[in-house]
Amino acid sequence: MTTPSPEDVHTPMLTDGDEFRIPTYKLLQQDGTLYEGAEAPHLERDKALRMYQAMVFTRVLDERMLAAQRQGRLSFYMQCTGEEAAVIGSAAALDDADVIMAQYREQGALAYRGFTTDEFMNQLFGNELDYGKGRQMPVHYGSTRLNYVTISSPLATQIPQAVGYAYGQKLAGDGHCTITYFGEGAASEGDFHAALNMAAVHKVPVIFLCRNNGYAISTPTIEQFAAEGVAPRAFGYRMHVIRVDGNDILAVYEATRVARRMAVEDNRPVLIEAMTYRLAGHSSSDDPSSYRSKKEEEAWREKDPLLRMQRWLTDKGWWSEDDEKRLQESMRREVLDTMKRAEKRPPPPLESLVTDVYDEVTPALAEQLDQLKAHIRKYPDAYPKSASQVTGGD
Amino acid sequence: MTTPSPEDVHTPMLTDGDEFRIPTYKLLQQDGTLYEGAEAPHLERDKALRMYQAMVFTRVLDERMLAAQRQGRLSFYMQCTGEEAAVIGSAAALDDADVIMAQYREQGALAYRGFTTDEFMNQLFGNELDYGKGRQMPVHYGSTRLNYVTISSPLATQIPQAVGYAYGQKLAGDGHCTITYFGEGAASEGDFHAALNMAAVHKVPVIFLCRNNGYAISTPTIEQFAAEGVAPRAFGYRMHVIRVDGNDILAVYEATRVARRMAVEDNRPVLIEAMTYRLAGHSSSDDPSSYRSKKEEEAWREKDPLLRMQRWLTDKGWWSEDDEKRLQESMRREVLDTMKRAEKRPPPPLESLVTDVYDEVTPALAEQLDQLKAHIRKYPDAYPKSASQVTGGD
Amino acid sequence: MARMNMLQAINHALDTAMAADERVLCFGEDVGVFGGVFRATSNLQQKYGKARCFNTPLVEQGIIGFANGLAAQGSIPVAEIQFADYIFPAFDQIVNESAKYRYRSGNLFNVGGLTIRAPYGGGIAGGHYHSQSPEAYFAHTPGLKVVVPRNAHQAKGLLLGAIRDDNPVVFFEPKRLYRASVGDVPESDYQLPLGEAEVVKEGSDITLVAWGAQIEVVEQAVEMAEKERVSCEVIDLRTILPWDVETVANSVLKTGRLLVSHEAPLTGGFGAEVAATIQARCFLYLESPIARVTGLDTPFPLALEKEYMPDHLKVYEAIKASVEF
Amino acid sequence: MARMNMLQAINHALDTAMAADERVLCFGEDVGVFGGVFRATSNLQQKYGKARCFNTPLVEQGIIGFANGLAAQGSIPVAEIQFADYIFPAFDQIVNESAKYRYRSGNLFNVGGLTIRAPYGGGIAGGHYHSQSPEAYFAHTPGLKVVVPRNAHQAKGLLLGAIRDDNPVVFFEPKRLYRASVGDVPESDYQLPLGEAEVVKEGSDITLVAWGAQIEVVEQAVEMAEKERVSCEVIDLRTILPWDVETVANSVLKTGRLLVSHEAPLTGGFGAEVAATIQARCFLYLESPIARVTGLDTPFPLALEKEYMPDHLKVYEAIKASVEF
Ligand SMILES: Cc1ncc(C[n+]2csc(CCOP(=O)(O)OP(=O)(O)O)c2C)c(N)n1
Ligand SMILES: Cc1ncc(C[n+]2csc(CCOP(=O)(O)OP(=O)(O)O)c2C)c(N)n1
Ligand SMILES: [Mg+2]
Ligand SMILES: [Mg+2]
Repeated sequence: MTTPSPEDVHTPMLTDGDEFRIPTYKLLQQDGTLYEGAEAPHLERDKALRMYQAMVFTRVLDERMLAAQRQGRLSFYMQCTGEEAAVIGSAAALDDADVIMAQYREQGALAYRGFTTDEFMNQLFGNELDYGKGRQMPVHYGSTRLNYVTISSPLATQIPQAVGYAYGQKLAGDGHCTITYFGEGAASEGDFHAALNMAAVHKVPVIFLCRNNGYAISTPTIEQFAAEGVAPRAFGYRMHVIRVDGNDILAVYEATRVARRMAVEDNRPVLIEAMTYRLAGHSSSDDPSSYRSKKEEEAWREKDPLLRMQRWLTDKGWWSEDDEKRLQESMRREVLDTMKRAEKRPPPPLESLVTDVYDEVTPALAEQLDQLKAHIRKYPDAYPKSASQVTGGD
Repeated sequence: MTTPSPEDVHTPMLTDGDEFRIPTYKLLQQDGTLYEGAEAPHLERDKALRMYQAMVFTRVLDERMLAAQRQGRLSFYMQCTGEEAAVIGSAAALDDADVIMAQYREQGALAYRGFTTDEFMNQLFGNELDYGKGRQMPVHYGSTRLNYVTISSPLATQIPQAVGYAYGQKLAGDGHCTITYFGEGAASEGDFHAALNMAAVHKVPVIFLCRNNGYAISTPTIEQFAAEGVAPRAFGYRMHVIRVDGNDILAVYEATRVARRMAVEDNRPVLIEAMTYRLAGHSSSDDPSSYRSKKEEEAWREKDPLLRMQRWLTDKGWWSEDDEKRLQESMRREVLDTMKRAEKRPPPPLESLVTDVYDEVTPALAEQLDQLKAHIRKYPDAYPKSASQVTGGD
Repeated sequence: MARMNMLQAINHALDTAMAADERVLCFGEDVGVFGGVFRATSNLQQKYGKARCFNTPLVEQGIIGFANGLAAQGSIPVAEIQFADYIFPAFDQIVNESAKYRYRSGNLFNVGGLTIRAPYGGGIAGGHYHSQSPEAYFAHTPGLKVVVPRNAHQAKGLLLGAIRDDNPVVFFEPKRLYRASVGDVPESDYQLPLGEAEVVKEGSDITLVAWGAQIEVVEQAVEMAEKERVSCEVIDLRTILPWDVETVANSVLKTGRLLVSHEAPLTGGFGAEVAATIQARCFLYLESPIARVTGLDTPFPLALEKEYMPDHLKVYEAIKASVEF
Repeated sequence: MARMNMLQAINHALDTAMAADERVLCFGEDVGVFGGVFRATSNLQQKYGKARCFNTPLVEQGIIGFANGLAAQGSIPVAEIQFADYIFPAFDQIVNESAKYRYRSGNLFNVGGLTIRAPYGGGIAGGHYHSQSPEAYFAHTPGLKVVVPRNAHQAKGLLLGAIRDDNPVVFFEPKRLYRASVGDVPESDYQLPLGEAEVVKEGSDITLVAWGAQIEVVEQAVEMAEKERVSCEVIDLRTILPWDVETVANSVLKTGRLLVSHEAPLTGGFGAEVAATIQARCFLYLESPIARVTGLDTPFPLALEKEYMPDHLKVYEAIKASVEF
């Protein structure tokens, strides 16, 4: 509220803001060299490799799990493919104790933080070790250890929640912030508007990271909004915004680093729009060929964020073809071995049907469980997953 | 989508849009003369007087009805006081066949269109002639004849509805548009965001008129949003926007006229932000003294939109003190006389409890009504409003 | 007649409605070129143009707000909500607006033309957020009609009935049956009445009430029960609101026993309303307590979905318990 | 002890909770300086500062989304929705998020600290949109608790109980009683248990179940009935979800008769659940059909509100019909 009111005008001048277009922040070119005049952010070798390894892991995981889904071993999967830089570059710019509230396509952030292959697989197969106790579909990860709030399918609900979480962090004064990820489609929900407005009014240390990947399932951005992207919405809330090349991990990292500083030091929320592309189908159930062209996909495949970072690392002498081969192979093997273990594990126990509805199982739920057990005892063959748990009586 | 992409940048530059402040369009000064360089819109004398008379009527109605509420004759009331120019100036710039979807504080628009004093009073007293059949609180007017959709209390719900209505008008090709009014508070609702986005994407002939009157009940704009107003939100949707002095009926009229042309001729939705002030309490239940200063109110009382237009009319030789006196008196008398008639009228018939739930009364509702009648017949004294309707049996 | 699955029947109904009346519009997330994630709106954009069949931005409250306005204007919107689990952001527009538009305006304005379609229910390994059965939320809302078809033939006739009914209708489609339910469906334009239950099978010992995909489950249970000479009457409610009390009550007066089954959780499910009404209407004729076989009082699970569901075995056991009471 | 009306008792509860635990925050539309349109949060901002008691922008879905996040973080948010009629824009955040946070995450995360307060109910000439009783919508949602106090003393004790309960609670306040219900309220910190009904009055001929403002109505009817020597047992459910089946069932086993009364429309109201459960539990003991005395199956009216309401005369007539059955 510092700048003075602009001059009054006496002729009606309408504007749609087109004069005020928001540029895209870019550092790294596809060949792995920096743009002229661009300066790489300070990144230690170890950190850079940690980021890159998370990218590769995410890519490998996606490839293997899609294949597993195609083989009928997994019911459903969603790939991060093409968006690894946006997700991992931003996660890497945070403190690991900052909280992440993601949409569903951000497994890269989780991989970066150190979610183990076992943890991934247990969720994907909803087995007895799944933290979520097999209640949600695959890719609905969560981890308290890694400050990654469990994914929820209803879109955009996590955005105002991130504002509330960050408000709590501000009151606690622990110097942490919350980042929330969402797609450009989800940004159409009312919850998005509520969240940005509340964050700006209440001066909350939150970062809104929009993955503008061109599509919401089949709906292209041109049918999602009339503006060029999501970024100009920040003006409506007098919120700072930066648009960044989402396939450029250095630019995403640096933009998020700057945003985090504003959020944590000044309690100023920031919107980041990462321009990227969903290279895969929306999910394993989707075939994009009916709504977009191979040519368009190809053009974006040329902008592969992994390759771009790999080249930069190679240029720096931090990475070699050999390293790449070894990494890919070991990750592939690990994913496959872990998958085999995870899919063989039994499902969560029958009790898990009624726990966690409330902090304690209510008498009514205990009774419903008892009836269910008695029923399964009568028809053990009909409930192969849980029959063994109830036979022998209890 | 015509302007080229702006240049890429290689240093992180965050912006909150403060560079792009939206000026306020003004024509008429408080003394009734035009700003230097300002040009009055073309307005015939008759039309100008119709506008002014609607302003006076609205003011008189508000004063009388608030008094009636204080006397306990009316349960509830909401005043338009201070915002007459915003509401009537915009309504006057429309075709009378354009559709109005208002919030609740826009009785001026209805008065301008020719809602009769009887029609006002029948609604306010919820009597048997109330079109709404006494189902809603006072000020929830509606009129098919005047293309004024019945007011609904839940805030902002009418905004996306206006977009749908206007989309239907566009398909019908009848050259009409819809205007929707709402407060700067209501603009925080998710429905606002949905509406603006859908209107822009689907190129709908709709005008969004935000009455930024400084408060949502007790909440000042500074706790409602961090931006200067609602106008910059239009940029998020690449929608045209104009901010206008809401106490300046000529500027509001002209802004709306221009907006209407864009809407109807080019199917381009427009957002208008009318900067004004709610001079009265939020409603008859509210006492603003606990959340704002008399001084602030006084400053705005100085900007009275009625006086401003009156002076302009007088300058033009279209209005005199005498005219004013006569008009005020006759309107006052009419309001009082009509009120007396309306408050004596019986309430809507008992049947109206169950009609209009569906297009036809369902068997279950018919049965519930029969039971109710039988019950009232047993205890006629307990239901004085409807006892006479059921005695004598049926 | 043609063999159709339920999706084809729904697509056929939409096509029929759009061909017959140009005021009919179909829209929602991904319903345009793509034809919806389940393909219920396939080819409609190609056939009727982008103005009448289109994608919306991803905002359910906007979709229904927009649809309400269109209906008020006189158009006949058929809005799709991609999954019933995602109808809640539009709850205010449906419950406070659609349902009350006519009443609050004294019938000056109404949104009678509105139909909201949404796939609902479990059985597709959809877990927590692709399995809910929210019909009871809407059934507590006077002004709405709530309709659920049980097979392809019913789906086409009821959907056409809903689109042409002059009241806002929430039309829940049992997505488990989208491809699984195949049957003969007239290619002609036909409507089935709203507000009327259908006695799917007559019987004398017990009345079984259900709707949507649950009818099939109940029928499986009935097959088992009839082998043990329990004669079952099966009623498909079809319209949940306003529901056909007479048909159910008459049946229970005859059989003396009632079982209601739905996938939604027990507490506050629509089975409660059926039980409450029928115990009052048929008090002296009831030979055993009215039974409810439903989902558990938990959110919807995934790994243990089979255990959660009110399957035919649970229904069968409840039939036995009722007749042996 | 002090004489307090219900608003003062609620204000006292909030004050007590905020004083005892600095993680407790109060916010919502106009709750800051103004203290809320009913003044339930009066002086809390002045006392605890703007960071802990504040106005929010006008967006219910944001208020509850924000509150969910705060609760997940470990704060104890008490969010106000200005009128229960305006809770529906937040329905998705409540039903899909608050209610399922713990379950879906396997208890990694929860929003147990959340309390949502909202004034509900009729009798204040509020018409269509300032009178609704939406408790049944929430009572069909496993994971939520739904609480309604009947007087000032209960309001303070139950609200403190709700705030400290480790589950999301929707707390509906009968606004008709805000100033009308005056009673002795301890100034100390006390809690009343959630999930437990209270037998407000013992009797032997019929059990009457209600909650909130309807208890007073039922008591008036009981007074009339007892003059005719009908001995009535009155139960205040207090917690609608999860509700206390045992207390009600035990009472009905004793009296053989049950009447449930609420302001919300009949169809799908929570009375249906009570009736459905109790007819099953007490089948052999019921001497007459379970009666429901409720609002009509219409949106809420204004001019004819008196006629619409389930008043003491209607309850009294239903008592008579039940005992004379
Ligand atoms: C409230 C809600 N509505 C609809 C859906 C169904 N749905 C799941 S993902 C999706 C598209 C999301 O697109 P976007 O936000 O751009 O994310 P992306 O998939 O591109 O990463 C839709 C419509 C949902 N999950 N939640
Ligand atoms: C959805 C909803 N939430 C809350 C309310 C209660 N309420 C009525 S008017 C109002 C303030 C509206 O402020 P604004 O939109 O600025 O309009 P103004 O009264 O200033 O004209 C509020 C909170 C409501 N009617 N609907
Ligand atoms: Mg996307
Ligand atoms: Mg305002």
